[in-house]
Amino acid sequence: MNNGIPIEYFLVTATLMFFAGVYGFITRKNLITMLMSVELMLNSVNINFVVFNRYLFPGQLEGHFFSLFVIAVAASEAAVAIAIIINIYRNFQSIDVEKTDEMKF
Amino acid sequence: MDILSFLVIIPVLTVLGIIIAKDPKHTRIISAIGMGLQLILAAYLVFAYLGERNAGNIAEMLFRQDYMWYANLNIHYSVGVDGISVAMIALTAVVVFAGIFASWKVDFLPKEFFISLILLSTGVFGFFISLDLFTMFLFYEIAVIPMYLLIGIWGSGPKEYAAMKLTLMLMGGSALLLVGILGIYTNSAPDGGALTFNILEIAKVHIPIEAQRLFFPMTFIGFGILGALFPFHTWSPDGHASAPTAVSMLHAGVLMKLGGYGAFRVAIFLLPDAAQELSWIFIILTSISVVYGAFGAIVQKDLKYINAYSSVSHCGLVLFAVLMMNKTAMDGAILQMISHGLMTALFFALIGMIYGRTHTRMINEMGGLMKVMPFLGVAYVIAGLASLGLPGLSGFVAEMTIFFGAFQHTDVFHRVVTIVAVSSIVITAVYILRVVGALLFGPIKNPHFEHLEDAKWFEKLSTVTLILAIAAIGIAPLWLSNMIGTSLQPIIDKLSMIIP
Amino acid sequence: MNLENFFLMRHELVLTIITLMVLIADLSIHEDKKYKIIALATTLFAINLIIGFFPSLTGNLFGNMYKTSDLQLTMKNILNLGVIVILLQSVTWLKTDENKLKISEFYLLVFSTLIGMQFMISAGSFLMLYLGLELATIPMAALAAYDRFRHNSAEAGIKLILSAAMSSAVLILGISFIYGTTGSTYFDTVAMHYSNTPLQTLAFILFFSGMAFKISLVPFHLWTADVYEGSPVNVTSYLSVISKGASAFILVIVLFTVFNSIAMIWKPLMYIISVLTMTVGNLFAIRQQNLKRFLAFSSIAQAGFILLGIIGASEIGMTSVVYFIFVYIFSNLGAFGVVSVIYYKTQKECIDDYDGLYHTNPKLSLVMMLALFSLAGIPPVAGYFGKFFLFTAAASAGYYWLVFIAVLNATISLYYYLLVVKAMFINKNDQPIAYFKTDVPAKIALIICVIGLFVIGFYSTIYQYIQSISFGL
Amino acid sequence: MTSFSFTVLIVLIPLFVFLFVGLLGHKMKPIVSGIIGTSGLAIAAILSYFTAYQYFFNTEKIGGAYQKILAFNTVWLQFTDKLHIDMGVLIDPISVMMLIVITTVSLMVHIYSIGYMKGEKGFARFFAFLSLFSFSMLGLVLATNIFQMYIFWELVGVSSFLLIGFYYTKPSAVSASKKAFIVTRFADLGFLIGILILSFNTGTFDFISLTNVNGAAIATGSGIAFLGLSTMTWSLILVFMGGAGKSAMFPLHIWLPDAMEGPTPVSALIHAATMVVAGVYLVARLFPVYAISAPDGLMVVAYVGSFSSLFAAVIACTQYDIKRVLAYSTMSQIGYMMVALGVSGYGGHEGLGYMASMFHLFTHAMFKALLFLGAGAIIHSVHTNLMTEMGGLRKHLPITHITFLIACLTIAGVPFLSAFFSKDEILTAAYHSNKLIFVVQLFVAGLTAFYMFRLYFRIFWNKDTHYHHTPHEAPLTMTFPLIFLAIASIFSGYIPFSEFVSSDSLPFETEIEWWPIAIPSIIVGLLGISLAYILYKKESTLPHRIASSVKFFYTSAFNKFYFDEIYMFVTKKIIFNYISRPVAWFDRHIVDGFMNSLAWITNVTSVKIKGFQSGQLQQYAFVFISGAILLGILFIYLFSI
Repeated sequence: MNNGIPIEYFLVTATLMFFAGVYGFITRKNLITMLMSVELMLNSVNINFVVFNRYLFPGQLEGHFFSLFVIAVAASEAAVAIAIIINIYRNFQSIDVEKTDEMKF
Repeated sequence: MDILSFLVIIPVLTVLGIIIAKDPKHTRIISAIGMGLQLILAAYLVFAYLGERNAGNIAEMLFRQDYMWYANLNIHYSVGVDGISVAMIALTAVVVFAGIFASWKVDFLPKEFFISLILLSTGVFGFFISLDLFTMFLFYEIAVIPMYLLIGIWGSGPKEYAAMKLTLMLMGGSALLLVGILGIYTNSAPDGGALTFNILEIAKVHIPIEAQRLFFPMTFIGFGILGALFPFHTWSPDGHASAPTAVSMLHAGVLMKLGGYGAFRVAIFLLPDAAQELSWIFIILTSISVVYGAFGAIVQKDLKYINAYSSVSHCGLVLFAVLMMNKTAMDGAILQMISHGLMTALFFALIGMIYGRTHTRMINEMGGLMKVMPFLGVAYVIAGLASLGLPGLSGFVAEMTIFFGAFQHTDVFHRVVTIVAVSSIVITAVYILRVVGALLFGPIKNPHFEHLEDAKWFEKLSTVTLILAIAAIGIAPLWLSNMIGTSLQPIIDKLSMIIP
Repeated sequence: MNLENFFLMRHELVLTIITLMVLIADLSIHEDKKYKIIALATTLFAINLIIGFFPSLTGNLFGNMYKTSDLQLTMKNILNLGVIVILLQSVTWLKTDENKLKISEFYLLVFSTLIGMQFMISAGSFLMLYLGLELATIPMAALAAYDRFRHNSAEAGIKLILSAAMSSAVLILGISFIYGTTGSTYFDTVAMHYSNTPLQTLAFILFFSGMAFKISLVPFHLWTADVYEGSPVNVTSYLSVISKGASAFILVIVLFTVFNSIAMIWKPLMYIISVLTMTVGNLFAIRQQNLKRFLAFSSIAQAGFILLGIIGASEIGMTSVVYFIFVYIFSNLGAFGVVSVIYYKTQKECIDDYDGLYHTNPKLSLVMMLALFSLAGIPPVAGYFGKFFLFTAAASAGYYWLVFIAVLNATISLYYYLLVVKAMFINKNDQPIAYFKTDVPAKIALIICVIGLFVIGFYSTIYQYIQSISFGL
Repeated sequence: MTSFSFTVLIVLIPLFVFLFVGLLGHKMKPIVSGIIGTSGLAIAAILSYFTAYQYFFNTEKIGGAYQKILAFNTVWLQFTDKLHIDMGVLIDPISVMMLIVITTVSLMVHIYSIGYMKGEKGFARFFAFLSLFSFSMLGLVLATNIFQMYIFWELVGVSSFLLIGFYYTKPSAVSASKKAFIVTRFADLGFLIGILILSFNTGTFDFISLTNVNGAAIATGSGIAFLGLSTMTWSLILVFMGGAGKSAMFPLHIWLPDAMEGPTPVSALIHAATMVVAGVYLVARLFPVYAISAPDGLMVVAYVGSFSSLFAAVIACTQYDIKRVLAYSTMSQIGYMMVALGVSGYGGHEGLGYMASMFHLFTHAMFKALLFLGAGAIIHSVHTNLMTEMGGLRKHLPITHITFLIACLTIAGVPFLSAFFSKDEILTAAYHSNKLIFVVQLFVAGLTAFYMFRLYFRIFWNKDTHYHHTPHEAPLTMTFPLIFLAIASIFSGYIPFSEFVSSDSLPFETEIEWWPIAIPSIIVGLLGISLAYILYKKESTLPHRIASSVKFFYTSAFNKFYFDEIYMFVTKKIIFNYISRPVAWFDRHIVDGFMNSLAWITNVTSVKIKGFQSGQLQQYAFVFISGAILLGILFIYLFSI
């Protein structure tokens, strides 16, 4: 049932995605973009789960379920995050992450 | 009935009484009554103890009480006393009693003052009756902490700095101590069986030498810091200088003794091999602090600093004697603890009283006080003479016992350090006479001092209590030294067992 | 499976029901009567607390996805205790005008996070763990941002949600590798197949970082201070006590049950992390002026101490951890309680503002002092026992030098706790915080804390009960 | 064998008097306390006379030797099972002899003081201190063991300290008392260490077993040698150091002249008759040990004594303060006693020196007390210590004059007065063992005669100074002691001393060797007197010219050979500035500084690292990720297979 694409390809892609996400999270100044980067990371993990399930443990569904849950959680996370970002915008008149450093040291 | 636990219960009850007390007057009276009871109880304990011994009870510890507390860690509330603890308890009771009266006129937050003071004494009493390292350490910390507030709130001079320094250094000491105790605990059953905190049971087993090598220094230094061991003594001058009278009395008189007491009850008694092996290092340190403290005291100008340094010297002598590890010297160590406790308490009480009148502690600003306040003057002279070891007062007995005990060692090293330590008696004489001369004798320097009034009744009470105790020990030391000596036997046996 | 099996998850069920009831009540109650919800919710939760103490059977649900044992039950009860105290403390705050429309949100959010934690605690698989974790985290962000019109609050919210999201990404990355290498997310199955192959080590480290984030261990702690400072006081106390406690607990469980086969990896890890955490936490705490921030760092340092118990890896170790958390809840809540009371009366939360507090509000100062002493581990309050047992655990595993470092850190921490005591008792102040009467609920909360501080220490049965239900490696 | 347990009272009565007067003195009328003190002492005196009578005449001797009787003994403090301090009363010839000396002189001084101290404030205190001193001194001489002796030794030191500093508002008095105490304390350090070594080697403190000639203690004479001397010798030399301190032997003598700041009766009692001879008594006590197991030690004693006597005599010739002159003469006379002990051997006629020194101690106590009390009477009437402000007093103070003259003649060694005999014995002993010392002592005898009569003439003859209020004879309370002591110092020489006191307590015969001992000494004495007569009988400038002719020598002698300065230098400069100050500084800045620096470092680091908490979310994330990755790499590297 293997359609020829070796597992490594998926894993490499996932890893690239993950670190792309990390990179974005660390460098982009826009809070929304940062949120998107997090989504990227989460999705890369989803790929991991699905691929592991599909390739290594075809007999079961745990990986698939896990990825479903992750997607759901990610959605709710996004909802709350965006709400807060709006709140940030109200307070700071900007959604630049570097503006939000009133508390430090 | 459990007489020992009363030593802890009474102070606690006193504290509760003070909390519900209405005005300062009641506060004072309640604390006086409470500590008076404590004193009576302590006296009773002494006689009860001697009675038991004469009745031929040769148990190592008397009046044992043992309640399981934390079963799974084998922590007990376990109390019991031998002659040494009895002596220390008596000392504490006397000093605290005197301290209450010395601080009779505390007007700023008196309630809190007496509460903290008595809490402190609670810790001390608990420490002396504990046979379980856990409770011992518990009481130890209880005794140390109120010191911070006492100095910080009621102190004088750079009190915040002094209080913080004192607390942190002592806590640093207890850090070492805690590790030491845990080390002893975890090695308390080398050949299987339940680990225990109980001193007597640990004393039965033989802790592996490697462990001892690690934990003896920790434990000894941990207690040594409290006992003002060079070079960890620097909390003591600042602390004493800033502390209010009663606190200096308790601290120098009693709290520093926890160091000496613990040093041999825990460090040497439980870790004898390492003690034998490493004692030389600490003997050097202590003999340094004996001479060093005395020299340091010569040039001080502040009365309290002078005393603090002399305390360093005298307490150094205590640890020195403890490390000599033979019966006579240790006997002397205990005697020295008691005598130093009494006389330094007397000193600080007098300094407090004098300061309360002259509002200065600088000896070069005073003079001729003997004329205006003869009672305090005479008392001060007596304290001084006790401190420089005049026969007939307690200091002499203690020091002589130490010297002769230390000299029983036949090797050159011990002999030499002994002679070094002996030489301190001259230096002591120098600074004591310097103070007495500058403070009491000569013409009155400051016209304002012309009409200061002499001691009040409560001051006299506090002073006389201490003087009587000092003289009593000085004149008839035999019963005390025997009481201590017999109780030292187990320790000596344990030490002699492992002498290579 | 039949229905009464569901009673195994009694805590969660009851809590869910309560949450729904509050929700309905919120819908049904008229706007200017909202404050009634306070009474309602608190009462309901009190009931829940009591129910929690009823004896209950233990076992597994959903094919070991959900496990519960006496240990888990105890932990849940401990958390409930903490939460009720927090609810009592937050009454004053909720009564203020700007909150009068969103009172019920507070309860909804708190309860839902609590549900999350309770699921997390009794998780039997990484999936459940992850879900519980998220459920405990996401509403928390909303709580942190609760004060809509305070910059800090919003900032706290965003910092929390984003870093939490990222950390959980790392966490599940770890989980995905765990799954990939063992073929399961169930604890017991994973435990069977786990060893220290490179990938599994990496997976473990990633997973651990995710958890460490929640417990705010160095170097994953940086969000803590800002979020604690920004959030409303009671939320901060909730964050610092309940969620931290829950995460620490599950970490112990996971380490002892799932990763027991790679103890030789996580023990040195704990060693390093705990030394880092204690030291860094203390060093930062020394300089703080804002009490919330101050307590934030102190709680970081405390987390370092918790690891000492974990590294003990014995029955005593786990016992000490749970016990310490229990003690820590009361100590910290005592401190935070005083802070919140004073903050909502006078809007002051700096140490300097506390100068001479004792002369105007002696009782509050005493509570504060006891709480701080307990945090510092000074007898006779319970904190001393908690620390001592943690040290005992580490020492009996032979980590003497770790203990030594820890005790030194305790000394440093004593220093800054004493700074607060000094401010309250010693420092002079020409206009100290004026005397005021504390509201009854807050008062009750503080009294509970103080009682707790004394009872837990001297009443050894608690400790022994915990030991009877806990286990070692 | 009669029981001597009552002798305990001799010691205890003064103690009780001290406590009574000391605690209640300020309540009662001054004179009352005076009378209490005096009568107390009187009883003690009577008891000690009775003791002497009992001991010498009613106690049978064993083998003709006086026995050492342990009248009373109890353990006071137990060191080891071997070493224990006892408190007790030891009766033997010398202790009885000392009892008589002390109680007699002390009684005289008490009586004298009632008159002398009249109207002084602190009258009661004075008598309290006197009783304290008597108590300590009696305890000292009756000590059964060397440690009890040390204990009372210290007590004596303190009471002397208190009495010297009696006028405590006078700075000079205070510093003098301080000096006296510290110097003797320093000496006692030697004493103590001596005891440490001695007791460790012999395993006992007890005099009886220590001095038992064929006992174990003396047998342990040769210990490990150090600098060529046996430990026994060292310990004895150290013990002697203590004695030298109390007895103001060179170089520990400097406190004695200053001690004259005390009231004159005190000088008479403590610094002439009793306390200062404690050193001699100590050596005498341990004499068998010295003589048999440490002759080198005895040598040291002899030379120190001899040099001190010469040294002091020279200085005495140049002083103007009459009390200081007497002080130096005391030092010199004690030097004689030390010499006597030093040159003596043990047993039979060898022990002549021993007997002689005790003899001289006895006579010296009498006439020196007399001299001081006389001086006191003079000062009392003319209110000055300086002989330059005196002169022609013989008209005003007849009794004082006569008694003083007698005393001077006695000390000058004029035949058939007491000191003639005792000094003669000493010289004999010296002559037979060490010629050099003999010559020195002979010369000193001359000097003594000279400076004493210089004193005498300057006071009673010389120029007729007129005093702003004419001096008048002292009251009876003061003159009676003078007369009594005068008689004593005339006749005490006729006691057959060798019958009673001897090194091995076996009586032996002594006769005066007219040639080459007595005649020369008489001649030298007369020379001294006549020289003084020439120079000082009439007011003349001759002394000045002589003085200026030997200017350097004179000034240095006048300045006591600059010894005080040297001591000041050592104490003030060396100890105070070069030890104590550095120590204090070190303590504050190095030791304490280190402790503080720890706190400082902590704070600094906490400031330095605050940048990590930058408030930048992304930096947090970066730290997080890198932390995770680093840990991952580290642990994979370390622990993975």
